Amino acid sequence: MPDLTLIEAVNLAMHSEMARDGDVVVLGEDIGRNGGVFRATVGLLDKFGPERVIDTPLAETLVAAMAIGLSTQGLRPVAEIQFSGFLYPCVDQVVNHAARYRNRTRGRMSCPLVIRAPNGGGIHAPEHHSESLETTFAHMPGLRVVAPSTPARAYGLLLAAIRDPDPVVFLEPTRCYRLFKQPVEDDGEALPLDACFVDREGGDLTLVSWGAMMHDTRQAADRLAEEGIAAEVIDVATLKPLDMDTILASVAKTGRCVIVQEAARAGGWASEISANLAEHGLLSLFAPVMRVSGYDTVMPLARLERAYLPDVERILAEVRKVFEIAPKS
Amino acid sequence: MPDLTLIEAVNLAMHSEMARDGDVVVLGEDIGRNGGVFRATVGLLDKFGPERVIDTPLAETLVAAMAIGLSTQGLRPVAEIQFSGFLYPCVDQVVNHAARYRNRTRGRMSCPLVIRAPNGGGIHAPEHHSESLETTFAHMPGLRVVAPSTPARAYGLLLAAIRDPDPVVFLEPTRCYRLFKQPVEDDGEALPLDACFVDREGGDLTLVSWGAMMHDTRQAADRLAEEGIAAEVIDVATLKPLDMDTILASVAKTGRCVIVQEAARAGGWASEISANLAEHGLLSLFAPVMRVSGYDTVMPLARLERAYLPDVERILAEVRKVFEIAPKS
Amino acid sequence: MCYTQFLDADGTASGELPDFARDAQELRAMYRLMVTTRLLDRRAVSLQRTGQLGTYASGLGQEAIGTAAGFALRDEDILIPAYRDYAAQFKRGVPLQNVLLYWAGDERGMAYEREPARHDFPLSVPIATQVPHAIGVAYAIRLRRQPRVVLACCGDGATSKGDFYEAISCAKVWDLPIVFLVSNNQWAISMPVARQTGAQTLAQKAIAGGMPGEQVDGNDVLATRHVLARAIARARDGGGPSLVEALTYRLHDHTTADDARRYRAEDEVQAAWARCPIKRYKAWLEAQGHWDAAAEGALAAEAAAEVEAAARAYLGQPADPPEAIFDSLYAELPRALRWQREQVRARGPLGDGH
Amino acid sequence: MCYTQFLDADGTASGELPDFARDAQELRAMYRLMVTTRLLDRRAVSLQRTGQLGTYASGLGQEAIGTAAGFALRDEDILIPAYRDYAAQFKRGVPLQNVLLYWAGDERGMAYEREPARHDFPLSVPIATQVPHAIGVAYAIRLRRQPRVVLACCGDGATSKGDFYEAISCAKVWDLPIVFLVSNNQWAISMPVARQTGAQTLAQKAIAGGMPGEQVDGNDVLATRHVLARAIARARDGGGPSLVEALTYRLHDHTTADDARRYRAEDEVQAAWARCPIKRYKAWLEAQGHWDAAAEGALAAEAAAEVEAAARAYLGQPADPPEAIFDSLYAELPRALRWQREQVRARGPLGDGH
Ligand SMILES: Cc1ncc(C[n+]2csc(CCOP(=O)(O)OP(=O)(O)O)c2C)c(N)n1
Ligand SMILES: Cc1ncc(C[n+]2csc(CCOP(=O)(O)OP(=O)(O)O)c2C)c(N)n1
Ligand SMILES: [Mg+2]
Ligand SMILES: [Mg+2]
Repeated sequence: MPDLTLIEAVNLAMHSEMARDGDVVVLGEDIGRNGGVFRATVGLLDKFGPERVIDTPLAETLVAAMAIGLSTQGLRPVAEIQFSGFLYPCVDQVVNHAARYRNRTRGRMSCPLVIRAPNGGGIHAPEHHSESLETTFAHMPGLRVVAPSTPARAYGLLLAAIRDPDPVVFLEPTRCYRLFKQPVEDDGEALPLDACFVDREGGDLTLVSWGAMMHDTRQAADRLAEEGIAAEVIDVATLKPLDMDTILASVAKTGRCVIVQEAARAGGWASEISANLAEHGLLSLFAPVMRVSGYDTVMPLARLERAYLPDVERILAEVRKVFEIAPKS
Repeated sequence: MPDLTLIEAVNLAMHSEMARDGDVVVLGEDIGRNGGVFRATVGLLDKFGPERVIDTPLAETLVAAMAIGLSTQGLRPVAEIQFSGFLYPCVDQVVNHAARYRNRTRGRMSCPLVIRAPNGGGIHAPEHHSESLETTFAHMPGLRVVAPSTPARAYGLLLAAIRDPDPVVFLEPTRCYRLFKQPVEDDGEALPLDACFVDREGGDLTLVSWGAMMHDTRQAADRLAEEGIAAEVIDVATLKPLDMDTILASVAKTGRCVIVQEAARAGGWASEISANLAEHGLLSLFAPVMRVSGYDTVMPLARLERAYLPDVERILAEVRKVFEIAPKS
Repeated sequence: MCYTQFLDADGTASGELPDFARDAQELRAMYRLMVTTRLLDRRAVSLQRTGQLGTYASGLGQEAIGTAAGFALRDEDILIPAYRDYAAQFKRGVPLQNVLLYWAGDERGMAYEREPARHDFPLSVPIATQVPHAIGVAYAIRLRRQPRVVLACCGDGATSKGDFYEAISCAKVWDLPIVFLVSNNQWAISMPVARQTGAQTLAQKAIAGGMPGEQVDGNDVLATRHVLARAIARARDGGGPSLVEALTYRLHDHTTADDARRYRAEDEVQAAWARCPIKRYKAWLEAQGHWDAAAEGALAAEAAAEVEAAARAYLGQPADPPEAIFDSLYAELPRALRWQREQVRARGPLGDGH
Repeated sequence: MCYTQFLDADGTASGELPDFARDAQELRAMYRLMVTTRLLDRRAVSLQRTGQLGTYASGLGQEAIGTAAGFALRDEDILIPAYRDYAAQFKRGVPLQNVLLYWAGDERGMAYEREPARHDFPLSVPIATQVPHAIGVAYAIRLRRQPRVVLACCGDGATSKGDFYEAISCAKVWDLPIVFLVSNNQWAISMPVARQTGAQTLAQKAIAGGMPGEQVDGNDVLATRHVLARAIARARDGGGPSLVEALTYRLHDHTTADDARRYRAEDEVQAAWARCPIKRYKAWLEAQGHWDAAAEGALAAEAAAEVEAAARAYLGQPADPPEAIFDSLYAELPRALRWQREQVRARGPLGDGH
């Protein structure tokens, strides 16, 4: 099993699925000859040719709309949006059409498409390249939203997203593209799209996160372990539909929960998870559910982005509050 | 004081503010000669002329972008988007530009603009006319989001929105445009943009809502009063920034909270409020925080829209669950 | 800018007529479709006025364009309609009652079952957003080496929108088999086309994409069918995309929720009635000896019966059960949403507690 | 399509030169700006290569367009730049170090303080989205009866986007005082213009909006200034909007994060160097007797000093304190966000625990 970075795993998944299924096509800006600005599509043009690896004009609304058109014809388009901030011009097409064709035609049409994009900051990228958009899409009925945190999950979940019969917004953690490697087997096995991953079991506290923040969350769990606190770590990689069962079961066990997201705090997906706990898990909670999040300010440019991003220290600070209110007995 | 419907109050606010401040201009599709598809802008063209009452071409991205351009020059544009589903093409301009010019120029530029649109369903309107978009915007840093529920509040909050130095998304409850009348004084008094309204005091339960759902929430409170349950009713008309202080103070008193929103459940603003309670109000809660909401499905067309919309019975059902878990002592 | 017209407002023909104009049976079928479409339209408006239908967008005065489009397309082609292209949809197998169902607010109005409509797109209420779908559809056609063409329809107002432009700009890059059909009915709700754009014609917008554009008299069903068929044939033969601007007039209010008297002069509407597509086509058919009073009488009765049957079918179709709002959302309802469906189902039929 | 060029690639002039070409001082100032811009550009790239700057978008080879724009505008006009129009920004009072600050990831890089830049827009990274802002700005100008013009800039790739089109389509409706300047540098990252659009020229996209469009040799600073000045004057005089396509070439990689060798041939780039705007202008200036080796030597020293001072100023400017991320978000920080600012402030400078 080769050790791959997350971006290599994404690339591998597309290679694998395009070879397996002739209906899969990829499209986007600079994804052909150039191999994608993050190199996610390297090698696809040479292997599968310009008909299935489509360099589009510079127009994100068009890219989304074209993916819709392709998908209605039974193809399996995987569209890349270059940087997260340029997902916004897709919102109308995704919400008003991709997420609705099946429902509004009572099943006659469907849109089995994937829109891939980098998500989040932390790599000192230029303006509008570091935003976190998961909740913008996850609030929308008819979509699936996926945010892998490791190379292996990126591979398995991207396969699942491509094979899924409905539209999937697939948000890749920009900061983790090359942060670490992991053995990834090219076995063509998809991962389930409706279940959280329990990364580590523990009885004292539930740490919940997804995407790039999983990295900090795991480190925080390591630190807590040193202090004798056993954190259960949950990766909500399939954000929508949301598997609350796994989270509720964990919190029923631990009684304490801290949720970590990079996106702006107000109206983020951490709030959705917390609200579900307040509704269905309240009686098992020993302490308030804390959210560690980006702040409610515009994503700062590179020089101050670290002031915005949650990190291990901020996670630990909230965890400490929880144990202050509800000490380990 | 004349009795006005909500749409008349919106109209009055624009008449009043355009007369008071020559920098206010209104723009949008069919807002001039036609007076707006909901008649919000009736009479403005005759009174203020075609230079300040601007019928735009059919292009919502343009409408938002034009409002941005106007506002950077010190004008006070009030842009109408005809139906809620057509706000989506504005998202990119609003998020990537309107909400950011002040921040990215460190205060040199600003965008004192208002985007008005009807919000929500319940009037058997055509497709894409009945969506609820408050959270799509409220998640975005740099914006204000306002959703009035009564004629008087629509008047006072719209004045405040127009006078506010930053961009405001002003979402009017479509279903309440002509649902009831209320005395509205044209006194030019703006209402605060950072405070919830406590509509009715009560010690047993806090009911929280905004926009059209306030109507059902008030009726639910009436029904509860008949049963001897005193609900405190809070109108979160200024959704973002969110005044949690008022809600937390109420829940500290009542220990019970039900939040009512029309938007799809997952990732809605009710989740944000609930998450804040789970974080800051947990210790005063006697019972889970229940959310009554639209379902996580595409807004149905007219024939089945009532199956989607929260109503008095659904609110009461959740309230009953709360009192079952935490009976009134 | 090329402009084609065969029949003037009185139905007098000029120029060399296309081949299909020699097929009397086909010519009569076109007339029947126009008349039936208008009758259904009237019925829809009256259903709405009597509280039996939701807001309805009338196609009054635009019947020739939809008819021409319907007859210019082959079955294997794909129609991406706007919301006034009823005649084209009927021709392709959408039952009349589906239009009523749709505007009554029932998604089943878009669940076309018959071929070839089954592979067409449903009408689109968001303006212009459906147009770039044609790029993906046509690309799929090309990829599969199929001899099919996409007809992407929109109105004059729609040509101001970025979606429209991104599509026409891209279509020529790949020489895709798409014909863009702009029904210029002079108005976008209250906005006349002269204030919608500074361009002298909408056809010239094709130049921005580097492809051919032309105008046709959209109230002349012969000319419109001819021009569309030519553009479609060119696209099918690898000649690339083109844009057709069909000039017509919206004789009705924008929708039943609109009152056009607020913004346009009655005499403009009256003048437009003189250019009615049905009247002129009938006059020409009669002059050709293809039509007479007896045929008209028979058609009137037939069409009335057909429309009546559609209205009855629509009125007799009960709404889906409430939980149907979940049943076509995803291919399979995700586990996380099952309780929501169950909650709706448990409440029972609408009216009982809902 | 009209195409203007005065200076060929060797700097040989043809045609009747515009009036400003008689003002030697001004001609030299233009040259200085081009040279300084290129030097700053080089410095920025080398700062990036040595880890002292973030990703940087070079304007190498496009100095003539920015210079021409800067000199064609009056102070009261408003510039809406894309992200390679540095020369125009410098001319209007943006300090050199602001460009460095911006690409280092510091918002203060856009806090232009000097007139007239103070009322210009900052550069826009999202492609084309800034162009429709010109509609609102120009409308405000018109409303106030001001004799001002908006110059809205974008690249060739940007002309595929709906935002660009919605703006050009609307500008003519109201005959707004806008000049749309498209810097066609032949590439949008890896996409050559021939695969970006099926249109033969980008200038013809103006026709979709019903307004004039023309091409100019964007490597000829005289022609570009002349054509822009004429379009700006027409707009100022109520003659309405127009579009200018300036033909140039992106000599550098797309940004410092790009490697253009992956997608374009080195000999194409070499050929483009032969059309370098600075080289040809210098040759012409020398031929006119406006420039010589001594002047060049003096300028080289001056410009180097200026660029060095800018680099030093940039490198010496510490980052804002972390809590600055809240201080320009709203006119006044809402009560609900004060704890967030306080949390950031309490953590202290970045590096210490952040
Ligand atoms: C994106 C969008 N914006 C606004 C509307 C509201 N609206 C419905 S029809 C219409 C005018 C459309 O004009 P045109 O394209 O000429 O089509 P016509 O109605 O004349 O057939 C408008 C503004 C809409 N449906 N979609
Ligand atoms: C909306 C949007 N999509 C994608 C990008 C990523 N991107 C940055 S520059 C660029 C190419 C722009 O080409 P062009 O308009 O020709 O300008 P140039 O870079 O050549 O000056 C792209 C695709 C972006 N910045 N904005
Ligand atoms: Mg029209
Ligand atoms: Mg370019």
